[in-house]
Amino acid sequence: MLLRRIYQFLMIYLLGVLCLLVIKVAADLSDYVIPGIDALWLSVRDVGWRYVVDVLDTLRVAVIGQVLSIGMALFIGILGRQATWFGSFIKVAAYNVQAYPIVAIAPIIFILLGDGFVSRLLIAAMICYFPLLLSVVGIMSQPIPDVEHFYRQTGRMRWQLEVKIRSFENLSKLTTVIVGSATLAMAGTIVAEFIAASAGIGYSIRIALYQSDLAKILVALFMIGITLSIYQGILEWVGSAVKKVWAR
Amino acid sequence: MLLRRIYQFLMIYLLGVLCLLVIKVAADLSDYVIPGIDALWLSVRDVGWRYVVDVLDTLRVAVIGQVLSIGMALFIGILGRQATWFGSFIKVAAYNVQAYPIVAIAPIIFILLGDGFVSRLLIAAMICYFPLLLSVVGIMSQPIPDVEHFYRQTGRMRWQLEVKIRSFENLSKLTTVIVGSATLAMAGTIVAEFIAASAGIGYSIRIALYQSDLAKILVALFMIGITLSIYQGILEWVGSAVKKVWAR
Amino acid sequence: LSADQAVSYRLKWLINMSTVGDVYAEAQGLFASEGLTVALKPGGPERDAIRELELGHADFGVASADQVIHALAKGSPVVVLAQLFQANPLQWIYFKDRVQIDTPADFKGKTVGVTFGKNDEIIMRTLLARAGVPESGVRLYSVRLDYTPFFSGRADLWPVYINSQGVEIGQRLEAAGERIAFFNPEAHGVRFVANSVVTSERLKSERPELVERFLRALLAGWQSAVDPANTETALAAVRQYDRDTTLEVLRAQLEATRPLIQSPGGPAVGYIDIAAWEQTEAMMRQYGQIDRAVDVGRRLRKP
Amino acid sequence: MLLECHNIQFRYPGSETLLFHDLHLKFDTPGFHALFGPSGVGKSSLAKIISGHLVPEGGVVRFNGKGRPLYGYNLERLPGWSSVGRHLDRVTPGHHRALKEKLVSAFDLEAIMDQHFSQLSLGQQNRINLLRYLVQDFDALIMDESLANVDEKTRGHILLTIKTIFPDVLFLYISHNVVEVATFCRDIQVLRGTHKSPRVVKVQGRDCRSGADVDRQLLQNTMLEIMNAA
Amino acid sequence: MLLECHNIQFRYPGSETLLFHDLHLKFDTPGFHALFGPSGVGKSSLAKIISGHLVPEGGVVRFNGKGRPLYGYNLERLPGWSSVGRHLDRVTPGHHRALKEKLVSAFDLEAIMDQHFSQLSLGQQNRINLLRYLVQDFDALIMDESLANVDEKTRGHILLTIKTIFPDVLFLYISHNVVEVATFCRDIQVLRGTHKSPRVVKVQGRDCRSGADVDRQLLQNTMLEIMNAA
Ligand SMILES: Nc1ncnc2c1ncn2[C@@H]1O[C@H](COP(=O)(O)OP(=O)(O)OP(=O)(O)O)[C@@H](O)[C@H]1O
Ligand SMILES: Nc1ncnc2c1ncn2[C@@H]1O[C@H](COP(=O)(O)OP(=O)(O)OP(=O)(O)O)[C@@H](O)[C@H]1O
Ligand SMILES: [Mg+2]
Ligand SMILES: [Mg+2]
Repeated sequence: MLLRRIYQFLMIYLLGVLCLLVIKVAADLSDYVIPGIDALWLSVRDVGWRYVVDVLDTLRVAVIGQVLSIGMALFIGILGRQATWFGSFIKVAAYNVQAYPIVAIAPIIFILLGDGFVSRLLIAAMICYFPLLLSVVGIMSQPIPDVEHFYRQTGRMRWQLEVKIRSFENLSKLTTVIVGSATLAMAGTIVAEFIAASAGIGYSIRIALYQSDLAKILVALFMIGITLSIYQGILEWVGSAVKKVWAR
Repeated sequence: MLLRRIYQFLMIYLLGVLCLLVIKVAADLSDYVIPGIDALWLSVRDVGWRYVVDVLDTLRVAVIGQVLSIGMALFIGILGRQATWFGSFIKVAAYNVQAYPIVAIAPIIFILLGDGFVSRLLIAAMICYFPLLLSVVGIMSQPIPDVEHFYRQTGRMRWQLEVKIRSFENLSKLTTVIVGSATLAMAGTIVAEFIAASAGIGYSIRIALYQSDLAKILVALFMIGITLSIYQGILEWVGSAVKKVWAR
Repeated sequence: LSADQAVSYRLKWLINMSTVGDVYAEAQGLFASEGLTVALKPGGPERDAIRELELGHADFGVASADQVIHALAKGSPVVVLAQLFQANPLQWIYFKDRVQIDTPADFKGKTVGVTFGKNDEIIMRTLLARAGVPESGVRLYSVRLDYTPFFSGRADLWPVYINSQGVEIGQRLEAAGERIAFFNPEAHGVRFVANSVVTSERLKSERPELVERFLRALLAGWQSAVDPANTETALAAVRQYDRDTTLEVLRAQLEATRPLIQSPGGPAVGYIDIAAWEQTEAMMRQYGQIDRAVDVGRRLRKP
Repeated sequence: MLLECHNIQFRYPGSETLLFHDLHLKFDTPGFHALFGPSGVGKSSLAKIISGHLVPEGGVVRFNGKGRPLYGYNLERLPGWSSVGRHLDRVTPGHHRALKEKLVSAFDLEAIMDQHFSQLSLGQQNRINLLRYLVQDFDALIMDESLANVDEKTRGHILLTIKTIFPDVLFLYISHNVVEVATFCRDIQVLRGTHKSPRVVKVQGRDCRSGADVDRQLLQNTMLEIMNAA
Repeated sequence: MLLECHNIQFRYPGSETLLFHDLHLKFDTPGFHALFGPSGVGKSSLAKIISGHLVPEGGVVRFNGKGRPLYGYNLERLPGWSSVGRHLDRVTPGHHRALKEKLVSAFDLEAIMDQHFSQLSLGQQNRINLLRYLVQDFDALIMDESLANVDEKTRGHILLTIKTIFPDVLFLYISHNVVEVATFCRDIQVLRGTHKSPRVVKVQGRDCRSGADVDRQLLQNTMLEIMNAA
């Protein structure tokens, strides 16, 4: 599974680069517009190792951000699952925050929280939590009458139990979404770094962009992709392990 | 429902602004860090109407972008729902594209597609489609044996039917996610406008940021929020209408 | 004369006071009188005129010197037709009441905002090196879109474009009772070329008359735009696009733009300052922005 | 009077015709009673009205006991995250521990206590589901086809056990097995098609307390009476 | 030989004991046969092995007909997006239109053709679900408690109709109703507990073709035979 993910990523990446190279050759473009193989190779030698370190740094924040956003999504999803006034209020709030482009509220966040690690983490989590939230709200607001009936009748239904029942019945959907959201945690962290940080791969990408250095960007994309494939592979494995333990 | 959404949004917005004002007063910050009421009011008078036009412009693109991304998500979700090599390949591709910060691939998109409407739409759709994709993959890959059994045995199962069955059984989850994704379509369009510096509210936000004018940004956030509340209210209404028609 | 020739012109940034000459030429029909129909395309953060020249999406463009030198280092066939800014508008703003900066040596112990990877980083590093301030002597603070770190005092100096943001933010701060000042690197001998008009080598060699006509109209536009006699026309031209800036601010911005384009008794509008270009290349080389000499002098249009 | 449905009017939303029109029905004593009738006649709907899961347009349900009658049906499922034994422990109040043990053995479920619900056969699922209702504190329980997928022998044994252990509780047993209903139930309310009048006919069942006391002839008569009513 | 299970070995994943150990079973002729036995004995599991939904560790299933035997069970649901009538039309091959009409009326389902599946009573759901299998082209059908929630009268009528219309098809009827199985089925394979030997005992059923031809005494004997076997 993990290996498959990795070589599939390599295939996709190579395909993308190949496509760019074909355009380069066909339209006879300079290295500035689309870098050639040699320029790419030079960049790999130049910054490859540094980017690995940067990506790992980003991954570290992303992992924390993901945990945080799973927490946020569960929290809001559980609060917002009911069709009550309060439920809808929470949802309206959560949805609105998401609609604002992060760059627009970043200044406000920085004013409120300073511009340390916390702000960055929050930005990453805010980008990542939303898809999780949508799924969680969807799953949590759909009753499973055949299972819940007994507990309701006997007055045993607590919100914890309700959440547990609905999570369990939708376990595979939840794992899909959580594994997928790793992607967004990564993207979110990169965006946060892009806006505000002075470390991580997002920061390196920003510098490469300012220098119009597409070769470096391609190297960065490669590092991001391969790291993410591995991370998701691991998450998936953990997910299926959890499923096994819980369901048996 | 719609009205509730709107006044709930107003409450949240006012709460947010109030919170900023409290900080302003408490820390004795000047107008250029956090604008006061009067500065806000001036901005409303100044740019209020223009921002309304901008937001509507953005909404127009967002609606198209959302339709596009629902299409993309369904397409990829349906292709990627199976645990086959191809399914996983599609998923790896879709996930990877998402992991890349949009700013990093924007230059590549502009190179490949020029800087017309299409590029912007694609960027908006790419930001919006992913949460949809996650849910669609989750929903589409979980069989409903009690319903599907008959069709499999009698050799009648086509992918269309499978998709239809699973969508129907998860209709409320799907509407939740689609309604929620309006948020992302809006955010995606704004980001696209932001980085492509075209028209729309994203463009106005960029300029306000460039001018370091928080008052204008707050006005823009207000316009975005209120528009989105209305749009989502309408979507929700359409969603429940669809459910009624389909289920009866 | 045959029918109007259509060309497209990609600016570096959104249309604001830094593009006053471009919009002036367009609005006053200077292009038309050279038989040209010019599509004026605003730039933006993800836009790159040089790439578009190569891809054939644009015929002319505006790029900063560092972009040009980066592109040359990667083999892009770009040539410089004119240098719009004789002085680089990039300066550092600071609160007079908080810090006192007279010479680069005063940076010692300060926190200075720079955009890593952009030309302000190079300029600041050159300034510091020349003043003998060691790397450890200042804290460089990564600049982002918002000014919070500067406003809140986490950074002492912040880079701004003196003729656009500088005017706007300066006014706002002054209105709030703050006393501000700007630090100008050029006053301390660091000359880093800013916006210039570029085109592709091919267009220049294949259609020299087209290039001449375009350049003539454009420079005439800039010449008139900075002429105090045409102030109202120039403001109107910019205002047509830049609706977010009040007329009052625009007026001040135009005032601030004039000396950057043409100083009294200085060279003509569009003059290419070869020495400044060579210094720019040298600085970029020194700070590893390019890995080989590009001999930028050869890519500059001969007067 | 223990349980009474008075003047019940009910129709499903979107449906044009009334399912129940002025329906009267009552059970005076506790014991093992039945709700009987052909498929589609409205037994489950009536049960849901009695237990408060459906709200009638008109009429009232009166119940002389605490809370509402419980309503158990054969499609219910136990959550999947632990074994049925553990789930059962969870929902058994402390003072019913012994009762639970007794029922598990009477229901022949000892062997499957460690299995998860989805790993059970249909009949096993039926039994565990019914069992968890029986260990609650309740005054009335409606068993809607709760033993539909259990074999006859086990079922008979289960019914007798229940009758012995809970003599003072009101059971409403819904089943399609005439013999069984006639044998074990006391009052049998036979629901008839919408067009028939009266809508409900009451038949006296044999109310057997052990396998021994069945009078073949009387049973035969009761069965005939039921069949004729339906 | 029409259907034969030869030497079947089967255990559920994670389970320690074999559910089937060297199980032998065969049906020689088409007709209405039964699989009988106490709850939890393995009827559904065996049915799933026969229809290919479970794969045994050892042994083979041989079937002399096209494809695999169909397997229908009582918990199946029809999709909810249109009425059961329209779903039925969709899955009925053109040449079975008339058959469908006939069955709908024999199953007493005309009235609910416009309703959606979730709006049906349990017994109605059972019937519509079974019906859609019957309008397929099939050589064998396993009915796993397919009529468990239908009343006896309707059920008897349905069984007789099926037997009349499909004399050449192999049915395997799984039900807990001894009388019914004894009355209507030809070969009754009685599955017994894991520890018993032999695991399967075959009993000859009465195989009635209409309500009239039931000999009370013979039926009684058959029932006894079945009960003793189980
Ligand atoms: N949700 C619903 N909407 C509309 N009609 C319904 C709904 N549920 C049941 N019905 C109809 O109401 C009638 C009574 O249904 P009910 O389930 O009460 O029957 P029942 O007596 O329990 O039958 P069975 O023995 O088959 O379970 C049926 O004709 C059925 O089609
Ligand atoms: N998925 C499973 N995993 C483990 N054990 C199972 C699983 N499914 C069924 N069993 C066990 O296998 C045995 C046979 O089950 P099966 O469903 O075949 O019984 P059955 O004869 O159909 O019973 P019933 O009449 O109650 O439906 C039961 O003891 C059951 O607990
Ligand atoms: Mg019912
Ligand atoms: Mg079974």
